[in-house]
Amino acid sequence: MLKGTRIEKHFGGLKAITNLDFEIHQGEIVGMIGPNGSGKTTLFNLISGLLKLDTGKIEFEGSTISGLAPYRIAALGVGRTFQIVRPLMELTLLENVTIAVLYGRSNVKTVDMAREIAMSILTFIGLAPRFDNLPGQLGLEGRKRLEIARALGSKPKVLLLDEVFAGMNPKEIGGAIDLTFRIRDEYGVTVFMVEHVMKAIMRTCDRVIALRNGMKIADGVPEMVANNPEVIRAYLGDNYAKN
Amino acid sequence: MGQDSGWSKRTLLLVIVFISCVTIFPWLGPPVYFISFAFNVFIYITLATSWNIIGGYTGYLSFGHVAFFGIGAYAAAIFGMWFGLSPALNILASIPAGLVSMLLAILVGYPCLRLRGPYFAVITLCFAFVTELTIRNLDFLGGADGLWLKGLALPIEVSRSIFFELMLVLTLVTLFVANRIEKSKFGSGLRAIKEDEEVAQTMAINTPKLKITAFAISAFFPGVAGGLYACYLTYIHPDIVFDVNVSILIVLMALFGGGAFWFGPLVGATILTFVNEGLSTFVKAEYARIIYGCLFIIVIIFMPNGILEFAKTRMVKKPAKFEAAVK
Amino acid sequence: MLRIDSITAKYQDLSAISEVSLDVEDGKITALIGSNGAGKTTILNSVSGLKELSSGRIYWNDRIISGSSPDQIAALGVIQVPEGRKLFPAMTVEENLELGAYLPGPRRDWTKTRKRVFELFPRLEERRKQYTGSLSGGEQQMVAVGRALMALPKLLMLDEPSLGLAPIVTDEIFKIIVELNREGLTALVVSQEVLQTLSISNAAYLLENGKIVLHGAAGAMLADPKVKESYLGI
Amino acid sequence: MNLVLVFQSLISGIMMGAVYALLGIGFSLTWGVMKVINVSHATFGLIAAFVAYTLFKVFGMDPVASLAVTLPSLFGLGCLVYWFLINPITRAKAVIVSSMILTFGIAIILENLILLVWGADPRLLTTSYTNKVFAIGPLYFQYPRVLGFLMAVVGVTAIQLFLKRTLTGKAVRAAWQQSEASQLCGINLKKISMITFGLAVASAGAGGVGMAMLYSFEPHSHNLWLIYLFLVVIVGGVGNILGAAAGGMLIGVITGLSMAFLPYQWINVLTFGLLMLILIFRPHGLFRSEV
Amino acid sequence: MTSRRKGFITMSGKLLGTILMVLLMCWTVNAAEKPIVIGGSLPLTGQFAETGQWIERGMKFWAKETNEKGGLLGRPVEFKIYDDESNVNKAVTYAEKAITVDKVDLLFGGYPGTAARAVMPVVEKHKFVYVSMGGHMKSFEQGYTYSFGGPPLMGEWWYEGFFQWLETVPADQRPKRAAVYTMNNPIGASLTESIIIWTKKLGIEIAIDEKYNLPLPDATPLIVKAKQMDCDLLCSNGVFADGVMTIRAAKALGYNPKAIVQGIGSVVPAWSKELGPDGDYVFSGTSLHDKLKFPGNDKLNAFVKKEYQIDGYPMYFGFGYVWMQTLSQGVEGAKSLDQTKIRDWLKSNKVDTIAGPMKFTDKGIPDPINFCTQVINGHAELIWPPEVRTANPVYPKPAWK
Repeated sequence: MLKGTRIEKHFGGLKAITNLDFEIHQGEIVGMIGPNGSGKTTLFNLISGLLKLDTGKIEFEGSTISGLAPYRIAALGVGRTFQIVRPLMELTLLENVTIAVLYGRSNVKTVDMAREIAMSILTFIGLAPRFDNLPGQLGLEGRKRLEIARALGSKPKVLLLDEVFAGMNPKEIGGAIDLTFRIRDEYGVTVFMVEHVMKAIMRTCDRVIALRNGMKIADGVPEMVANNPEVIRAYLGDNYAKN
Repeated sequence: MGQDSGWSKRTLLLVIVFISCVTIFPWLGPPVYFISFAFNVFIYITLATSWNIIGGYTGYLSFGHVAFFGIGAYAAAIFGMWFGLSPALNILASIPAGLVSMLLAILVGYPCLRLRGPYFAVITLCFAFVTELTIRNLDFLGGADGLWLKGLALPIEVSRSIFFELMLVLTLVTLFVANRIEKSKFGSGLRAIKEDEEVAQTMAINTPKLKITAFAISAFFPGVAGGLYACYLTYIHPDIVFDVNVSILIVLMALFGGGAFWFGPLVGATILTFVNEGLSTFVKAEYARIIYGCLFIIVIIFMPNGILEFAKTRMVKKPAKFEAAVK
Repeated sequence: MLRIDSITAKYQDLSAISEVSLDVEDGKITALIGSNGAGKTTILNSVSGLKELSSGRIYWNDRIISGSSPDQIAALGVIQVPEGRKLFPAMTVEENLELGAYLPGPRRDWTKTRKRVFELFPRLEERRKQYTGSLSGGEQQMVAVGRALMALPKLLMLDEPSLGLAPIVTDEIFKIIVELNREGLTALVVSQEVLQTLSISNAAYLLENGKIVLHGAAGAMLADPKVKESYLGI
Repeated sequence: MNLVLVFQSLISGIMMGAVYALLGIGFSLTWGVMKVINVSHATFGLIAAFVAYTLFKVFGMDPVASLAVTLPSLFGLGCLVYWFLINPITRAKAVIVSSMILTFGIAIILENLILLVWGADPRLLTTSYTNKVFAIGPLYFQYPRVLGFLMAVVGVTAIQLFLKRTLTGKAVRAAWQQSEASQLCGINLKKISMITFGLAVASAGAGGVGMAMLYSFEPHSHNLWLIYLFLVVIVGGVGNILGAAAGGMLIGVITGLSMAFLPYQWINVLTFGLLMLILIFRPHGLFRSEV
Repeated sequence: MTSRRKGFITMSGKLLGTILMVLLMCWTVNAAEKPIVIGGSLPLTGQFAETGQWIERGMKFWAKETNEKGGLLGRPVEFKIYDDESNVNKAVTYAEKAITVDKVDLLFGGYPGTAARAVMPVVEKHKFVYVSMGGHMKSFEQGYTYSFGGPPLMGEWWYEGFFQWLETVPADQRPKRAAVYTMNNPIGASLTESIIIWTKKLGIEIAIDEKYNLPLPDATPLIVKAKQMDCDLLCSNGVFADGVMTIRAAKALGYNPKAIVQGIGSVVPAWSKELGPDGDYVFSGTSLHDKLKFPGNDKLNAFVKKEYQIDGYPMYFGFGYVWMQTLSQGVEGAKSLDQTKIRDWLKSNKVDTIAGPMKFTDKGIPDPINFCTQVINGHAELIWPPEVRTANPVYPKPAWK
């Protein structure tokens, strides 16, 4: 459903992504791991159109989306969250989600209808009691949930989750893992997630892609990827892998 | 959007009573000056409120908005001249004049709205200069001599009152539109753009289209106001209708009141007009200007988000604390 | 020598670290490890005065330094090598080093210190006239460490000194930290290179979600399964 | 089109542009460094022009010599303005907007103080060399313009040397390249910002005197000068000193050349039109920004 | 009717008259405490602050003088002046404020030209007499009946005197080619009109005719062009700032035309004060002049000498004074503050002012004015018409020193 072929991206002299191929199938939960600076967020920015590809092509449901404006890509059904959460700070939670619903694929006509849908999403995500709060009044975990709620508001077909679990405590992670499954099962959304918290990746993902320095070093079921020596070296340092 | 999607009946009643009082005011026979002064206040409210749609809601600070006022004034005058309109019909020509402003806004907005922040401010300022100078240089548009229009052949009190009512209607329409926008899908899209344009794009918001639309709407009402002003003054000149100071003043008025609310510019324009008027009446000219300058400094240091925001945070502070305590 | 006493710091209303306490002992290397977003950088920035605390205190030689401005803290010899190097990109290596010795004390005989830095990092001497923006990641990290050394630090705080570097460069940097420590420098190292960091440290703290969840001698930490879990979730 | 006209226009354009540049560098500095758009920049320059005028008329002091008095005082004034007015708003969400409104207020105050002190009459700095010229071939060089040009060269060089060679200057550059790391080096950001602002205001003084040698000036002249400031800075790239210098010259050259080729009444349209095009196609100026 | 009876009636009539007179005097004395208020706005700050402030001084001088003489219609006069910040819109609303809120007895005229243009239709509607500089011929052609240019600052007539004088110069000594540079505003537009008519009449070729928008960035190319085209008459139709630049550039580039005519820059007091000897020999027009022999000019000169240390009152000072002079004569002539009566009196009678006697046409303007000035030794001397001449014209202009 979402497919990238021979993607490359440079920043000045720095190669952020090198000759990368990937594919996400409908209904999958796919994880992407890799140390800081390995190009995960860059890839998400390329998919969602915030950055332009140097070479290669990204397809969504068979049609090329690389080169389209971000709002067109989003309108086709590619939703995303941001690693560093970017809520619309001056708007309430309900407003944040309502705007997404209004402009998303739900095809609602009135603000009231959109608000209802937004409310149901907030209920789903567990933020309904605080619908009238400003994002500033939420904790990090709450903001991450809001970020997901807003992305769901657009009614995406595939959702790119950028480090949703980072900075959560184990209990919160448990809830978030549960949430990830429910996003797929109840909303029918394919999930592509960047994650550092390996615990979450292990439990949720059908498949894991590992990056290092902009190159794919592994792609497969979580256990296999986690035991891949190159992945361990990428994470814990060369010496750790030898141990 | 927002919580107060409908006004309570009492508020609505109060507003209607207030508007009715304002409407009958000129027919009570006040000195003509008060009618003219109110007319000017209405113009500033209209300009500041329209500006706010692009500047306050969308976060694109246009520093050349007076250009749309001037274009409207010239368009109305020229329609009157070319088609030999009677003064009454010429007043009606303000509406197509507003459309001319709108059209120009679309043409200019397309490339300019790609710029952000101070760059957008500067390019709109340049646009105002270029328009003004072009009109000044073109003799068939009156050039440096300006244009005279035929005035209504009515006693001054009556014609002033008519313009008062017309401008009042325009102001109310502008405020109504601003209010509707604030609570609509369109307005919420604009707010998303203001908050974070990139995020707005990932929310499938067609930001270029929304920005152009907002810019066009915010140019329309100044255009109509310019047309009315031309008919009111019966003489227009680039110096008069393209005054850069007006451009800056309406920005200040909107931000002064609070750009996030539809009635912020209303409050800002009213306060600043009255303060300036009071100062020029009671204080020696230079001192009046100095006090006026201090006003901006004080407001920016103590109420950086405008008077309304200041008032709102003062009022809302208590519940916020309460909530924190509960948490 | 550095004592952090139950500090909490927030971004807007959101706690980044809560009630963190830790000690850095004189002449030792202390490690601060933990996954991304755990709050390690916030702790360093709190010490450096870049981040305002909402509660708690920080002592330097029994003197309260929390509340002081970053330049005042730097003047005490508490120097940070920030995450991502944060060099002055449009300035040469030399200028970067010179600014390291901006304060009057280190400024007095900065040419001498610079000579020492060039001894430690001979490569920097070769590139002294180059803009740091054009250097490789490893060289940039050397400049960052060198710049901090120019301030004649009493406590050197390194934030992710190995981030995005080739292993061989990481080795070199760590080797130099050890060498400096042997000469008497106290260090606080924040790193993702868990093994390597712990192997050069005396004491270590494990941070998770803004809280210290484990601390002790570095060697003991190495064996603790909690560390591996925190990183790999296994 | 004859060559003498072209070259003479070009020369006077360059000389004129140099003075715009001198006026513009400080403006560029505060905008680029601390995101403060100081719309009262030109007003400070105007004050220096009036002071230079008075010193010249009363004591016969050369306008250039008067800079010895005005520059330090303007530096001090700039520091005070920064400390008490600008600094409180630098933490605001939209510094650029707030600073524009705030400094707009300052400009109004200063203009009317000038009006109170000096009155509304237009002034000219007519020194013994104002109308002197020397000629190279068929081309004339006017002393005040050459002097303005030299002042600009000296001013730009001085600021450039200050930024590149002195420790404080390097600290200023460090503070805007990497404000956090600069603080870790022990640089006091507030103090450095204050120095930068003071320096910018002082440079406005030099620019003001330069402008006064070319043009007549009145209490409201700063409004016009401000427009030149925006031109220079946008063309040169915000925060780029040498860019501002080049931007000033370029505007002078465009004005000069277009005066040789175009009907005069369209020159300002051309200048602003060009600026719009530059903004659309090269929003960060024609020159690569280097801080 | 018997003569006795007649005598009685006469007697009682006289008595009645006397009583009435006494009553009237009592009433006037009473009214003397209630001054005549003259209102309006002036640009005291902003772009036109200089002109506005000089006009204010001129008006205030008139008021002082009038009150010392016992006032107008026996009542003292006082001003209610608003600062319109050089903003036309404000000028219009302040005129209305003065008329309808302050209910002033009289309105004074102001600057700038565009403001006068905008105020004229308004005062017409309010039926208030408005004596001002007006906005050149076009504004007097709009059919206003209450507006007077007493005298106007009339661009169309500005160079009349200069060309009349030039006509007296032997044809072979006259300039052959003219370079005309005009600022692009109402004043400039009206100045060019007379140049076109007169140069044709005198057989002078207009080699360059260019407009420029204020602010003029640089005058050098203008002068280079004029010099290269061998223009021996330079018409620099501008205001102070661009005028100064043009003169400076002409001197710097060694451009020596036979004559330089300058718009309204050379009538600003700063011209000679600031430009010194370089400002000399420039021709211009004027509507009034400190060396005119009409009564009153001496007093004004003495006053500004004492008060502002200036030789010869500045033109706008004179304007402020002369407009009030015109208005007050209208009031005294009509013996009333009724605006229509004042207007009718002004339309049908002659006023005597420091600018000479004036009789207004239906348009509200006097006969064309043909004063020509030339700056000689730092002072604008009258050189035309011959009967008011204060100095002999210097022609051709001596080369720059």
